[in-house]
Amino acid sequence: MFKKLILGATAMAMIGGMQIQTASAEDVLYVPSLSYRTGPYAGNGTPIANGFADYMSMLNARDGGIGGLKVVVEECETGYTAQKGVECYEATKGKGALVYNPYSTGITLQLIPKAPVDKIPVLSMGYGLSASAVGEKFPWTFNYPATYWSQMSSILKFIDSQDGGIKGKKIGYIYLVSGYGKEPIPLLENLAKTMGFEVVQFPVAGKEMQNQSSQWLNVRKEKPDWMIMWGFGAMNATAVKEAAKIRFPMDRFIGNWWAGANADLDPVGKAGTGYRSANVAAAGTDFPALQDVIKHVVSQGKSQIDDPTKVGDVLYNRGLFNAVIVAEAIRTAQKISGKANITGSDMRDGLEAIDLSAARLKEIGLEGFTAPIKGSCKDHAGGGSIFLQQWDGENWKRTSDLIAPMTDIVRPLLEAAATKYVADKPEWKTQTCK
Amino acid sequence: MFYREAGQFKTSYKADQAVFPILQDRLAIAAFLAIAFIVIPYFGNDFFINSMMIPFLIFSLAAIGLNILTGYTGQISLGTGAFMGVGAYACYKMTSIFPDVNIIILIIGSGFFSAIVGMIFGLPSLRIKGFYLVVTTLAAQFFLEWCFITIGWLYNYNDSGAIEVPQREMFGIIITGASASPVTRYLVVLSIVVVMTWVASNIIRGRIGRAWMMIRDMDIAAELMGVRPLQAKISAFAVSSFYAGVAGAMMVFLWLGAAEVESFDVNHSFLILFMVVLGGLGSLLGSFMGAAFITLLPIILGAIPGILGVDINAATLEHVKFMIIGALIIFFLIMEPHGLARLWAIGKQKLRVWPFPY
Amino acid sequence: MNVATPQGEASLGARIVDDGIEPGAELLKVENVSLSFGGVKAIQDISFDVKKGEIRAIIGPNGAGKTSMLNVINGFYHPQEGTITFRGNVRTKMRPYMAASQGISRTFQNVALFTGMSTLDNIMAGRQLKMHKNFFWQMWRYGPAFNEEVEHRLEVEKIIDFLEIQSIRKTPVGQLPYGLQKRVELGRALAAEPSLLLLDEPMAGMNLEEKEDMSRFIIDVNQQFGTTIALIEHDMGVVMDLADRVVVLDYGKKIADGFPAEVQASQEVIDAYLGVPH
Amino acid sequence: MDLLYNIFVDPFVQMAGTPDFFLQVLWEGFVTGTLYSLIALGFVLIFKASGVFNFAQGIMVVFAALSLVGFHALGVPAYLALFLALAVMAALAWTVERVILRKLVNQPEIILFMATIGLSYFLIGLGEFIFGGEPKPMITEELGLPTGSTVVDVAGGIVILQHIDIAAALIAAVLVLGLAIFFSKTRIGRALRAVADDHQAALSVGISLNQIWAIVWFAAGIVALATGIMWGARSDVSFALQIVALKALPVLILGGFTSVPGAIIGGLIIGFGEKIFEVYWGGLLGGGVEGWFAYVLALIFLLFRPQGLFGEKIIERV
Repeated sequence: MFKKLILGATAMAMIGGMQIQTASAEDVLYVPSLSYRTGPYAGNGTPIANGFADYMSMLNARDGGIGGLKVVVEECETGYTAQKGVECYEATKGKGALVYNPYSTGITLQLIPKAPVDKIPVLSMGYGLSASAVGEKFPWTFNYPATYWSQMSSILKFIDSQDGGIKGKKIGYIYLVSGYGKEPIPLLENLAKTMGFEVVQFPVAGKEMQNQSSQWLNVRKEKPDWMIMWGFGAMNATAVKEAAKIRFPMDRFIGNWWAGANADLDPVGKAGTGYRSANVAAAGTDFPALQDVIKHVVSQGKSQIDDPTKVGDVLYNRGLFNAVIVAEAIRTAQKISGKANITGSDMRDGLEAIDLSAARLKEIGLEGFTAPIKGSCKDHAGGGSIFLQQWDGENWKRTSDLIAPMTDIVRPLLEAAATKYVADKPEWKTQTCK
Repeated sequence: MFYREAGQFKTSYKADQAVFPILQDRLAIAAFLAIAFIVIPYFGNDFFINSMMIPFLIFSLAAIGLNILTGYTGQISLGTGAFMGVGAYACYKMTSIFPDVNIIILIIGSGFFSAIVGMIFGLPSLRIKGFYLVVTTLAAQFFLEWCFITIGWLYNYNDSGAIEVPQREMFGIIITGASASPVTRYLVVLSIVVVMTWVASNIIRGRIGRAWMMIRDMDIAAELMGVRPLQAKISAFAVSSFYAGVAGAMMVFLWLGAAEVESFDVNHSFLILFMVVLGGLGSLLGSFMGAAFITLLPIILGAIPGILGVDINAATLEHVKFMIIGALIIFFLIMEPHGLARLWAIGKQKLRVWPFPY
Repeated sequence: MNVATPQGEASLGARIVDDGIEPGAELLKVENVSLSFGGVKAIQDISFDVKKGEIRAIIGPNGAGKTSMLNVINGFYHPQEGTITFRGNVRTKMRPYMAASQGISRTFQNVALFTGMSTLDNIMAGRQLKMHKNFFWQMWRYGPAFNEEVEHRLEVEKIIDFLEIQSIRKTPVGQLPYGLQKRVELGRALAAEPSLLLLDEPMAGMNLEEKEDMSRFIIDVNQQFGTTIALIEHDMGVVMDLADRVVVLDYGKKIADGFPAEVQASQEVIDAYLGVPH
Repeated sequence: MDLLYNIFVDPFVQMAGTPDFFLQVLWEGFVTGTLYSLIALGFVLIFKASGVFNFAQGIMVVFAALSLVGFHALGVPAYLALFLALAVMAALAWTVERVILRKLVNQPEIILFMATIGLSYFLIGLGEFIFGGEPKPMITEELGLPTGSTVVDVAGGIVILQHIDIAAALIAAVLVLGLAIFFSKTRIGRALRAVADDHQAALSVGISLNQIWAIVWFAAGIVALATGIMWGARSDVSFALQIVALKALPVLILGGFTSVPGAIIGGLIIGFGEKIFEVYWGGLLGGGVEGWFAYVLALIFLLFRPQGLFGEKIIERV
């Protein structure tokens, strides 16, 4: 009886202990990747994870890593659920993780308070908590290259630049009912007042993503001039199809950057021609860095990608862009700390001091791939410029210049939100910026 | 060999009614508690405590809650996830309304809110049975999920729509929030779970528990013996939701640290039902076994390729995990529909008569 | 499990239920009761009474409405017409648990035990209405609720001794043979200390030996506990030996009522049992 | 006062004010309702014959559609792919009968129910393992299903009818009719009804339960494939579809678990009800009410009629 008990207990302890033993003491740059290749959003998660891993593999193969150290990317499957995300975090943080890319707003929210405690920064690239772009209040969280709020302001700015401006127009906002979809609403309502347009909201419940005919009936009833979508996963294709059904003018329907992937519009095909979406990293493979990825990784069979033609997909490139930011931050951190084998704290400094200028982008073979990013103690979202792309029935084409956000309006709102977040947390550690 | 009860005579009904009438069982429980309270905090690493023990205990409590309803009272529910959510949101609201009240009181107190909600959604059970009741509990699940998202007051109108755990201390030790050490949180969870399990076992053995089981086994006969069906069923819903609510509050406050509505979705209701059925309907021990099986199995399965040195990508591993869990569930249902607890009981019986087969 | 039996004979004689009715007076009165399901008339205009302290039998061929009659008495079915007076009170519309609280308990034709529970728990279940400690006390291992539990356990053990089922005390009843299950069911009904005990075919499906045992228990219950019993039975022979008075039903109608000898002599009863066409 | 106006007057003013739009809402409700009915039909078939509440029906829809698209992606012509997908569903039915049902005969309902949840976990894993998790377009045109739409001028406005929706309604009708004929006119159908009435009695007259089970699971598989094609054409083929399939549960409550006409009428009630409610009343509650409307409707309905629309009142016996 007791023997059994003790055996059981030791077995349990061993399973726990094992996690530590595999933590390597050797000098590598360990970057966990909380991917979601399964679950209802697998279509989005898979290319992102591939792009992220492939770029790092390319750096390892071509340059022997960063600063002479190999980058080890360990994927941990979250299935886009917060619980598994936290589990992955606990399982990997002890192995010397430099930075976390949670790839889910839900997981990001869990990790934001843990980051300062464990001294590992969180890079929520274009998702997560918009307010965390305020560096004074969130020293450990980064929101490069833009926040949801700045993105929304850019989209509205674009609409304003089209025929007759935005004043007096009716803007429909269709969104996934979740933290993600509801986040930009305060900004939208604020801007509606200052810019003089009307907002109508069309919420889509998570369970009803593929059953949107009511929402689009309401769109037909309300007759908005423009539609903006904060959608995700299967919601996007369904929305575009329904828009086509009610004959909504497709070029007046704009999705955010999670509503504009190849996986989103492939099922729609021709019917979606003209639909626009925001993006931060150009699609396609016409960049030296991507060619290197193909040469060193994909064609060598070292990639997890099952179809090589999917290199250069919107989300593949976004994952790759994420890897670029991480790699650049590692480089910056190595420069600042003067050592190759950096820690999470060094990485934080690196992320804060990142300067991905146009010149630097050209140097790493990604000229014109994205807007320059320059971080600072205050600004953890970098420049925040986005561009719009348009679906031509088969693929995405970039159709706009970079659109800068309305920083003067967005920044005070972000600061107010950040202050609110911190307000009920007396123990919260902030930083002061010069 | 060691597991013999011969010679242990009871001289009073009081002694005969003890939870563990057999000495060896009492020793085993003492050993378990000693391991749980002393050995694990001392030797366990963060991952083991934070990602294995804490979720295991929290889900055990939720499974006990559902077992009270399904295993002891015979009412199937798929609303456990949402009832956990009620507890979590209630606890969150109370921490912001009463910032100075001890967090453990608030965690336990949040159970009352989910108990009330559970009672309301339990009302149809008087007229509705079986799978029809399953659907009404699903209605509770989806309606509550919608409330968690739509009613901004519940999450203090946060921009993120999520509830975040504030830092709280007791006796100068940080219990909740990111700075709380896993061991502290583990010990708090463990204490709550142990006490509440003990309470559950008392209720089940008493008048009220018997009324529940009477309703489960034969509701008509129970009524003819003087059990009021409404009272019995509603009290089962209340107690069950209370347990779920406390589990939900602990899940957010002592484990995750923040939560969105997705943390209380219908998948959790399913998982907890799995735990109850696999562990054994109508068995508290089974609730623990089922919770251990469902929470730890994926982690162990995930670790196996690493141990064997096989390189499987994360996605394939996840798919295989799903397949294995699904297959194992079916396998267990076929081999032992009464759950792991029954297997355990059979094992104990074998041990009792060892070395003879009967 | 070994439990030492408490010392001394159970003092069964002292357990005559005090329900305010003198022995020999009317305990239950059924007047002009009719019951139908849709168009089917299960019971038509039946009246009879049960006197305190007697064994009253309701007999009749299959489909005569005996079980329906029992269901009406303990409130499970609601008759469309007629009144039922129990312990001097005319009954209005009621739920079955109310009948239980007024002192009616019963057994079932097809054993309706709580199969997932042990013999002990099943009989304890019969004492449900006698236990009152509230939820708060139920939560703790020590205190009033636990003492109450032990108190009632003592009573239940007396019944277990009386029915000679000590050895199966902790066996789940689902595993017991049919004859024993019937006995446990009787024990459960007795545990409620009813003023009227309804037995629905207590000997159905039993062999001779089991029938004899059961008859002995019924008589003992009646004589030692002083419990009034109304029973339904198929087996004429057994009934005639057991019952003080007999009601005979056929096709939902009462065709005879009286002492066993009278009933046995009635031509209508003989016809009903032998199947003379109506 | 305003609130009362918004609840009790305004929606009806809107309906009367824009009748063409109201017709469009009704049409959408009808199409959605038809699809709900189809999913519910799959549940009913299996429940009737084997008393199993098949929770895996949702994932079977996804699995069937994925097989179809998957075979086509391998270069198999569309119609052959359709046939192969049917073969996959037949194999699944056979396996389920062999591996699960046969082993779990006489177990309580909840055990069988849990087994089907286990089955759906397995199928989710298997489906993602084979086909990958990303959403795929349905091969609507390749299957010869119509695309495009017709605009009808009515009531001083227009109603847009999608051809695929019309096709969906027609196919659903044909399928229901076909199943009805199959189950009332053929030997197997009669056997099935015998099984539904009484397992033991059916066994005693020489009906093979195992065979019947495999057949109904296959029939449910056919229904799943049809649902998968139609719903896939509306949005895409992805694992999120199985969540939509949960909608069949309130439909079953309304219609009763064993009634085929009940499934159809229940589906239509839910379809019409939730569209009208979301469009005209949803805004008052902040929108997105479709997620629970059907369930709450079913719950309220249950309180008044626990046996469902077509069920019979149960007389309890002891």
